[in-house]
Amino acid sequence: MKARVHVTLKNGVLDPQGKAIGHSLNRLGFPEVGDVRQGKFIELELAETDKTKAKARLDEMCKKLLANTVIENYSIELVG
Amino acid sequence: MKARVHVTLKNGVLDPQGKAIGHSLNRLGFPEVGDVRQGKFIELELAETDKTKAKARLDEMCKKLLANTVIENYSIELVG
Amino acid sequence: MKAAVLVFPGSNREGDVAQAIELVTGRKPQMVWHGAGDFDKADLIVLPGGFSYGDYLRCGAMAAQSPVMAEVKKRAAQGVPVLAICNGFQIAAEAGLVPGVLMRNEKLKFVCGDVHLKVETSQSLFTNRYQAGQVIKVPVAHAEGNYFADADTLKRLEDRGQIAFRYCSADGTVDGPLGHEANPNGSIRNIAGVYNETKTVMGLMPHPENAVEPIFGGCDGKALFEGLVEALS
Amino acid sequence: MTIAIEKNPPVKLPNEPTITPQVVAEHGLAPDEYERLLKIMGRTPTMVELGIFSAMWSEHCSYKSSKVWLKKLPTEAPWVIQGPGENAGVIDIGDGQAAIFKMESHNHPSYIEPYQGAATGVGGILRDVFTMGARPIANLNALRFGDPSHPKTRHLVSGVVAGIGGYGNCMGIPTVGGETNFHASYNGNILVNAMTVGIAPTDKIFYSAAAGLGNPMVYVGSKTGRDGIHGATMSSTEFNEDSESKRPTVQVGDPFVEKLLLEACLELMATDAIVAIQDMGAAGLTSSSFEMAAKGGLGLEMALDKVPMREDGMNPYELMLSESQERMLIVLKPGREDEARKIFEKWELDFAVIGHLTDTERMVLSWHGDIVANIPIPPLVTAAPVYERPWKLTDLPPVLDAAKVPAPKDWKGSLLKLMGCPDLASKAWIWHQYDHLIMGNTAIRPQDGDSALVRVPGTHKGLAMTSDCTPRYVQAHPETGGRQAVAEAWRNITATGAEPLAITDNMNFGNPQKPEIMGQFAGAVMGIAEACKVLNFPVVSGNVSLYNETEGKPILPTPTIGAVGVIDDISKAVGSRLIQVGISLVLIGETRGWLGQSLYLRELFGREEGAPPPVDLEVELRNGNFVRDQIDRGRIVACHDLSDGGLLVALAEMCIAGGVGAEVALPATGVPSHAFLYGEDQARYLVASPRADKILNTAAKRGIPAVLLGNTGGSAVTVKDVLSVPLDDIKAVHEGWLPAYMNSTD
Ligand SMILES: Nc1ncnc2c1ncn2[C@@H]1O[C@H](COP(=O)(O)OP(=O)(O)O)[C@@H](O)[C@H]1O
Ligand SMILES: [Mg+2]
Repeated sequence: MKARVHVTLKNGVLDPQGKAIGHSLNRLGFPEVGDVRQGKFIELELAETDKTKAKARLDEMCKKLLANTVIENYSIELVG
Repeated sequence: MKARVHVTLKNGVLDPQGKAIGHSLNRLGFPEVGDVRQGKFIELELAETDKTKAKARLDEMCKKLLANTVIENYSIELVG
Repeated sequence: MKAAVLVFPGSNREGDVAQAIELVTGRKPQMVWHGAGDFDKADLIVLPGGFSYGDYLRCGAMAAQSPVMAEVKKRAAQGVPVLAICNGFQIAAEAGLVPGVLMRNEKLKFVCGDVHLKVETSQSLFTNRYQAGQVIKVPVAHAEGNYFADADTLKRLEDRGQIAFRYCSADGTVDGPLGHEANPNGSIRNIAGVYNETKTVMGLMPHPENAVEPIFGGCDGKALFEGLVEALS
Repeated sequence: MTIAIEKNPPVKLPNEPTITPQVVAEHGLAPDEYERLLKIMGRTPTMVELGIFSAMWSEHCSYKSSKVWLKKLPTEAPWVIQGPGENAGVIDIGDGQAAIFKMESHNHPSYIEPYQGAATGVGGILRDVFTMGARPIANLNALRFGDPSHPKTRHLVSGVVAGIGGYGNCMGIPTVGGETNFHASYNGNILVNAMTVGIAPTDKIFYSAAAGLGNPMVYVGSKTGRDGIHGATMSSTEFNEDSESKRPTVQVGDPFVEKLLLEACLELMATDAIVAIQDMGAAGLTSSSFEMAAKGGLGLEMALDKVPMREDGMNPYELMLSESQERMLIVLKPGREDEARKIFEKWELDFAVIGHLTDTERMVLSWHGDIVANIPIPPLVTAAPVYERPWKLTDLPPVLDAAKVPAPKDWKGSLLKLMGCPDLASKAWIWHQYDHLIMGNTAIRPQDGDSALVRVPGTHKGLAMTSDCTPRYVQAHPETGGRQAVAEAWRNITATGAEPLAITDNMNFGNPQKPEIMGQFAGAVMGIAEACKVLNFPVVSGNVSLYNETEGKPILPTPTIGAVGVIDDISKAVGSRLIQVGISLVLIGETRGWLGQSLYLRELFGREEGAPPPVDLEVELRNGNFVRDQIDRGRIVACHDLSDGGLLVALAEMCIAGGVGAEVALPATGVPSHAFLYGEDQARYLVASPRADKILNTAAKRGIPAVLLGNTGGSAVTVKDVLSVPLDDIKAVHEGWLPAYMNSTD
């Protein structure tokens, strides 16, 4: 099946990228843009049919590699 | 309101990051992982209440800065 | 040759290229701040290396939108030569001045060190002091130099001789295992630099400006600037 | 002086917890230290005041355990413009130019979050240097990791290296050197010591002492968030509801903003608007504001609500203790605010006037008009606790008789084993991730010489820089180890032909409350002090990192020495690569075959024992000055000091670096071959020369031990009757280990 993982910075953790993107958008004529945060979006193909097993494995992957849990949160979503 | 933008690489565009993540996952003991693609996930605060207006503006932002439409697709989502 | 070096927030190799230009022309180039809508007439425009806007979002994406780039595009269209190095190459690609994109290095790491380049043609403002097929040694220093373009674009580039440099091994071998080993970032077809259609804009990842003095990395990059002086003065 | 209090007693903040012994303890203040605080304040402190005392009296800010010892370090020489006590040390390098440099540790943060910890370490040391008006021209980094087989090590190496590169590369400052060791004692406490060297005109150096009654205090740079506020103290101070967003967070660096801050500061420094300037480092706004006021003997009033804030609902306690990065405090001349503001706004940085200088010698902090803290500055600074902690010196271990150490059964294998061991293996995998060439001034790159050599922009001068320490020597005998660290740094500078000028030290040790640890510290300081005195190599800046222990297991004592030297004509400098065939190899210095604490002993026999090699500083001086003089006369084309692994390792390093082999023969001495080839006797250099005869003659005249070993040539390292190993085999193990290690998963 397919899985989608969102990795985002925890609240309060400085996001230099988001900040710079926000500034640029303001400068480029989008004054309505306020706070911007950038995260990662990872799509994976899984040779696994059991949803619960898949979720558990993905959770492991996030902890081991996909997310840096000291400063990032992650969320897992299974699609078909 | 809040908006979420997903920026992903077009099919056929190679994705070094996704590839590397896939390999590491395989090596880290996740053989079930197949193709991996990494994209960006951008959350924006907007001082705009009208949904249609907001969507249009976001579309502009994506074309102008957030995505490189030569290699990337984008999708926009409004939350609250 | 009157040169203008653009400076964006986060540019950091503008001094290196200014140093190289002064070495060969005997005169300092004009440094142009990104906010400028306009700047003095120049025979050569340089987009220098660095981390404009921190390389955030996509390398070069934000700089490509700065006011001064509109002017650069206008002048490039009029035929004013543009030399786009490293982050400058990324900016030029984002601005559509040269074809293709620069993606994250294959090994995902920043890579700094000398590489060998094969000069594809001597028929350009930038390479007239080199021989076609000549191998030169210059440094690279980047994390996103992995050149990519779709098949049609690549074919067009090859057909029209728009490829400026390719990574190669010291003996000039481009393809094969060595050729790939010599490729620091995974660029498709070992491409290190490309031209626009008129060959008046060149984008390249390596740093000829850091190879212009004997004890500081050799002199193989100097001919590029000398060639420009010859062509533009 | 206390009137200010009566006039306006500080108010408590909404839901401010009462100060209980537990809250005090959580702020790391000992009961007697709290008593001291009460005497100074004459009343119970507010939370903000308690937080300030706890920060200012922390080991990190007050140096309370190390002060008494650091006083013993020599800090003066005719060329020293500014010794320890400012943001960085300043030395005169001639032609109206000064070199400004310092080394600083970011050990714990790098263990918690390797990328950001290391990155912000680099950001911090860069600010220390450009705060003084210098443009940074080079970075170095001294790294110590745990055993490669420890599960965390690989992850820490890759994160730390990426973080150092990520910050330095973006700033556009070349990272030109450093050192990297592995040892199990660092398993739970890695060391990340970062060094920056900058250049400024001697007449345009900026200091931190505030001056000028009424002068505006200005905040510039990034906004303040909740970065790095000490966890324990925070949890005890939930002013607001306990939502995740209110928790302190890991400091995250923004090198892009720091680059803008660097340019903006240098632009403002080109005017004469600045009275004093200080970066916000550890303990952020607290330590920077107190230091500036204290040094100037003045008082300071700050309206904390004027501080640019990144988060909603921040309070004065957080604002004073936040360690958000890329921030500076500046005292401006009156009326220059607008001029300064324009510059920082051009660079898209925050700029805010947050206070002004007073004559009360008190720190008065307000929050929307209410006073929230009112502290007398001199007593907080002068009455800060200073401890002469009990210390027990380490006895010199028995000298190991070289004859009792077996010769290798397999000579070739022994050399390959050493050249491929984690401490000696090439660190190219690391420094290729660092931009070591930007600015176009790097004359000697990593691995091409004992020191990095960087041209002083716009001149023909070169600055040689290196970082050195041999922790296993310091562990065995701290005094000898301290002496050796300084001597090796001095030697590494000398080996390029440069004149060693001064050092910065980064003292990494365990828990100072243990007498034997404090004894290591004391011993190391004595050794360093003595070496500095004899070599006329003063300490101009430094940093102390204590409590590097896990489960009571301390790190090897690691006093890292960062050194800087100058060579007037950079074209005369030499590296250590052998590129010329058919020239002579001469060994300078006496070889007794010292195997105690040698890498040979550790790597081939797993023994870390014996006394470390003795360091005769007079001999170091004599031999080093001779070598430098010969380089200056153009008689030496390549030079390498002998350190880890001794003669054979040095020879092998020189050969593979230049791609030219060598054939040498052992001179007739009583020393066993393995002791001669692997012994780590100090004060030695291996030099390559087309005019060996001249070198040997001069050496003989001056009574310098010098012996002709053989010639360069061929494609192998050959020692007559002992071994012959192809360069390719050596290269394979030397360059192969780190990449292979980093690319494997178990
Ligand atoms: N972390 C690092 N960053 C940059 N360069 C490094 C690092 N670690 C080691 N090096 C380089 O590798 C080479 C060998 O280091 P080292 O064995 O400490 O040299 P030496 O023994 O002469 O002091 C030196 O040029 C040093 O600068
Ligand atoms: Mg060393």
